[in-house]
Amino acid sequence: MHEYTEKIRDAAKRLLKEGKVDTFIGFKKGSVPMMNEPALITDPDKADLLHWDSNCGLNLCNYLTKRTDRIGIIANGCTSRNIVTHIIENQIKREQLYIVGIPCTGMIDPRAIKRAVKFKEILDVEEKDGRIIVKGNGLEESFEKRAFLQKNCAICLHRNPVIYDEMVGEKAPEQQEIESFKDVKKIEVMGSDDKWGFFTRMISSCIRCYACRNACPLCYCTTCFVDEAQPQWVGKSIDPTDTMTFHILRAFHCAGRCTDCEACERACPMGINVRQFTKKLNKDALELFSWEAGMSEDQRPPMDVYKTDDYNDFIK
Amino acid sequence: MNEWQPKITTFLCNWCSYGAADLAGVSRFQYPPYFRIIRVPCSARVSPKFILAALRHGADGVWVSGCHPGDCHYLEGNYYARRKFALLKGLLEHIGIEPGRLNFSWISSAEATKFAETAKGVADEVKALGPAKHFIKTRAEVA
Amino acid sequence: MKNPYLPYPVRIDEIITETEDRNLKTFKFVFLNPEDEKNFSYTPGQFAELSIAGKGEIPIGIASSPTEKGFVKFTVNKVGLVSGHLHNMSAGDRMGIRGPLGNWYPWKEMEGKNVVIVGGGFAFTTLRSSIIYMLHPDNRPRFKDITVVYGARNPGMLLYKDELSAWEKRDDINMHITVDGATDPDWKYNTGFVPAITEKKITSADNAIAIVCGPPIMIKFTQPVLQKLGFPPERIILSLEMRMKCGIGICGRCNIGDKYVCKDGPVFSLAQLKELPPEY
Amino acid sequence: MIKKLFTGSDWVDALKKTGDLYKIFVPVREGDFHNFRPLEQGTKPNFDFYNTRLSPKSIVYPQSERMFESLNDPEAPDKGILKEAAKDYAPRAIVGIRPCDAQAFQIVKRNFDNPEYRDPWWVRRFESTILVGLGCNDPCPTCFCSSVGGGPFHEEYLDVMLYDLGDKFLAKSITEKGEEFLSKVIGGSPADDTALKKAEALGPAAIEKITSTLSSDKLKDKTVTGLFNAPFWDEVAFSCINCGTCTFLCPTCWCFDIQDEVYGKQADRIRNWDTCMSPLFTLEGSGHNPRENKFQRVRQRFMHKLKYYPDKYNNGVQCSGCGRCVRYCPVNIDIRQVAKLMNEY
Repeated sequence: MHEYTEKIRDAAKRLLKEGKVDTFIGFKKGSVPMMNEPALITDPDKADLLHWDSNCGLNLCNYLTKRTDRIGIIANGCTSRNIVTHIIENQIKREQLYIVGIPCTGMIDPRAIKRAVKFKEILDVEEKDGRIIVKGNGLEESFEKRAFLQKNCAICLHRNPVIYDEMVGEKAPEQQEIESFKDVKKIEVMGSDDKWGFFTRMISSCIRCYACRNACPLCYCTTCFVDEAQPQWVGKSIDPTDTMTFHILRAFHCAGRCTDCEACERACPMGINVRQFTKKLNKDALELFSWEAGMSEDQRPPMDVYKTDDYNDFIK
Repeated sequence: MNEWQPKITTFLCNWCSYGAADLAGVSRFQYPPYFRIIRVPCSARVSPKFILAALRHGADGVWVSGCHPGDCHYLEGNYYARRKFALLKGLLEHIGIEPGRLNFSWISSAEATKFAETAKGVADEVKALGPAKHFIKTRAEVA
Repeated sequence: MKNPYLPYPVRIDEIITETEDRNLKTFKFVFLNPEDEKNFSYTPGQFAELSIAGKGEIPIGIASSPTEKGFVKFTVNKVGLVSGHLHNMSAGDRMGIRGPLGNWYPWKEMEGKNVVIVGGGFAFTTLRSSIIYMLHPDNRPRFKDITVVYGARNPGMLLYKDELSAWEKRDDINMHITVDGATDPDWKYNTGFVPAITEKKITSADNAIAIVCGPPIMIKFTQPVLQKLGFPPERIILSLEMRMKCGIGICGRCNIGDKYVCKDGPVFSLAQLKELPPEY
Repeated sequence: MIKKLFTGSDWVDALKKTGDLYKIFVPVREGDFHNFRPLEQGTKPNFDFYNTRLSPKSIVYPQSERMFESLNDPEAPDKGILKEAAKDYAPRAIVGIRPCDAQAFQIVKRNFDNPEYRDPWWVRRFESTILVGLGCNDPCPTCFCSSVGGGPFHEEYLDVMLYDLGDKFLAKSITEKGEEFLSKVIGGSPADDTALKKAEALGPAAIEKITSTLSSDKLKDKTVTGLFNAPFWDEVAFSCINCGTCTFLCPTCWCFDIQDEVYGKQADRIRNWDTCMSPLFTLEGSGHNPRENKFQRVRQRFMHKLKYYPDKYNNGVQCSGCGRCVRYCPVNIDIRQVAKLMNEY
């Protein structure tokens, strides 16, 4: 069992017993390998269901939106940054939250592991001393976790929560010499037709299930633009132009807000790299407005403020 | 007369750029006839949805024009618009909409000359790119 | 194979604005192909999908009665995309109708019984169909007393005003028209909410069956009144509304329990509804 | 009954040669997963898979399809009148379909082809489709076909069964339709006894490997309203993010939406798969939504599959045990666990 699991359980028990929180949000162990289920605990006796390992890829901030109770929640770097975003967008109040901070060394990319075992059926995955041990029928292999991180974790610059009330362990050392936007730069140098080809191919398998949208803690609008009927901005079939419209607008709604938590990509049943849209926006927000989302409760998001001397070169 | 003529969806803010277009007309300044002008209260009113809708319906170019920074009728609308369009232009060009199809400008209601000149510039750029190829919906591609 | 999704082509013959807010209009349609009218053989209580190519379809109760020949009538509230577009169409325009769909009021069981009709607002459409149907000389002897309680917010919001006053004058139907409030000093009918008027005017549930159609709030408060009067749940008949698409029990949208409102309904008795999840 | 043996490459070549008679769909590897694609020049079929990511339901029931079309031209004499869109109903075969996905077609057939109404598109496509099943030598740990009326080598819903014998495929016809198909797949050799014995042994061995179950035996006796009001729905639904992955990947989910579109002078009526997970599914024009809250929508999905459907058709649950929803739910909501809760309630 991961060393944090016990500490998370203890924290949840204590907070619920002391009445500091009404509910505690964490993960419980999933029913399939490399998949944990978000869980809401209200009974301290059930706190032992809580679980932590490197398969907690869904962003728990999703479950905070507009809650009115007092909530204990576990948060690593990206979840905490989304909590900050939620706070500054008035989706939750800081006073309602008791944040149990988790120093994070990254989530495992289940797809990479499946590729590494050549898609043989995996029955169990264990973590030990920075290694991942994968077991199946006639299968036992071990991999170095560092080499199998989720793509965003591999380039993560904020592994520790930016806000927390207590930590379950020593802060994790932040990664150095990370090149955050290598993939974006690779596309940026392409010609327009190649870019278009790249993105249309990328989304060609999209089934419009909206898992990317719904897995994203930023997507909390009561009525999403895809559901608007008068006017209807985007058709509902799997027509390629409609699908592209959805992806562009979904990404743009996250402009200046995305923390690159990869919940979207992880949720996609078709394995589409939807972060290629949001990462470009993140890169531009950083370069043009020196902005990284969710780093401070005192700063308004970039689309909510301006400077008189903002970037103006593109305007005639 | 069989020469291809681009369609350029143009969003002009009510207080400045629309006035400029008006003045350009009254002053009999010549500029190309490719612009389908939509008057909006402020450049900040132009949602990315509008721009995408124009492209989806086959516009070869989009041009959004508002008041000069600092002159916005609503004091700061165009400042917000500028940030929004900076990111939107970046994203759309990143996925393969050619630079030159999306145009933004600040033109005050007195700048009829600038309006006509910018219009010419936008028209030339879009013309050089040719008809839009990507991101047009003519009929749903379904079974 | 007959395509159950293909609408019959129709022409709008006449459009009548029913209410003072102009949000309710009655559309009279004539089938372009006469044989379609024969195929569109319906019973009061059923509905149809009104189809506008390029806009969509809306499920609307049939307001005309099968005893009225040569046309079908629908009264449509302006709400969304399709109804909004429909309200802007003119006589002579062509569109489509698909149906008849759903089940109908239990006419067999109602035979030889007193019929109590309680309606509110613009849900009076299939009730109009039913009244016209019952008052037809061929049918009238099949039913005993017919009592109607019909209410709207104010006199200007009542549907089918000419017909209402004609029915008022007849002696083979008891009309109790009511409005929530009237500023008109000449208002000669009742004032008060439908449940209250029902309580006052309906005196007995003996050998009677009640059909209730109206906004959810009216239904909610009318039910206990009828039950207090002695109507058992089997003899309280309701017509449900639900978002629908196919209208033929295939697309799955209007599913409640093991029923589809579009095909197994929209007419249910209160007794049936009690067995189903209250998800409507 | 035809029984023929093919080597892997002979099998594909023989399939390709039927090209004029049948449109053949085969599993093709696309990145990390397989999907059914038409067998065309350059297609590389790959039968080494557990199951395709998307179920083959789209071959009979495309995710988006044009139902009707109309000219939206004021000049057109038949403006506003919808006409059926042209369709291709040429014979086709899904080669390599798993028995669970074949069973799924029978489950949804009760909906699309019922005594009162027949969905013309679904019925015609299904009738022109031959299901050439591939028995599952290696069921996944998330497979539970054997507890919902199927099995890894269940023949009932197939026209032809393929046995993967390692070095060869044994193709065995099951129905007349399948026999006709196999008679047109030229080549192969008659199946010898060794091969037949080997094939026979695969089924029992595969059943042994199925470890998971879906319990539904006691659901029939429970009342709809009782299950509906059960206290566990909130907890079941907590983690749901209301995406449509489970329903879109499910071979037995059939709900659809009908949408009209106008582009230029062309008006189209299109139907698209829809999902009961979306609040829009039941949102009415008035703004009223009978299933406004997430837990109601989650409850609807499970109740429909495990209670409403069985009650309506008296023919088992609306699930063929493929396990896709279990494997690909982004938040790990597991139908096996929910069924257990319902069954034991």
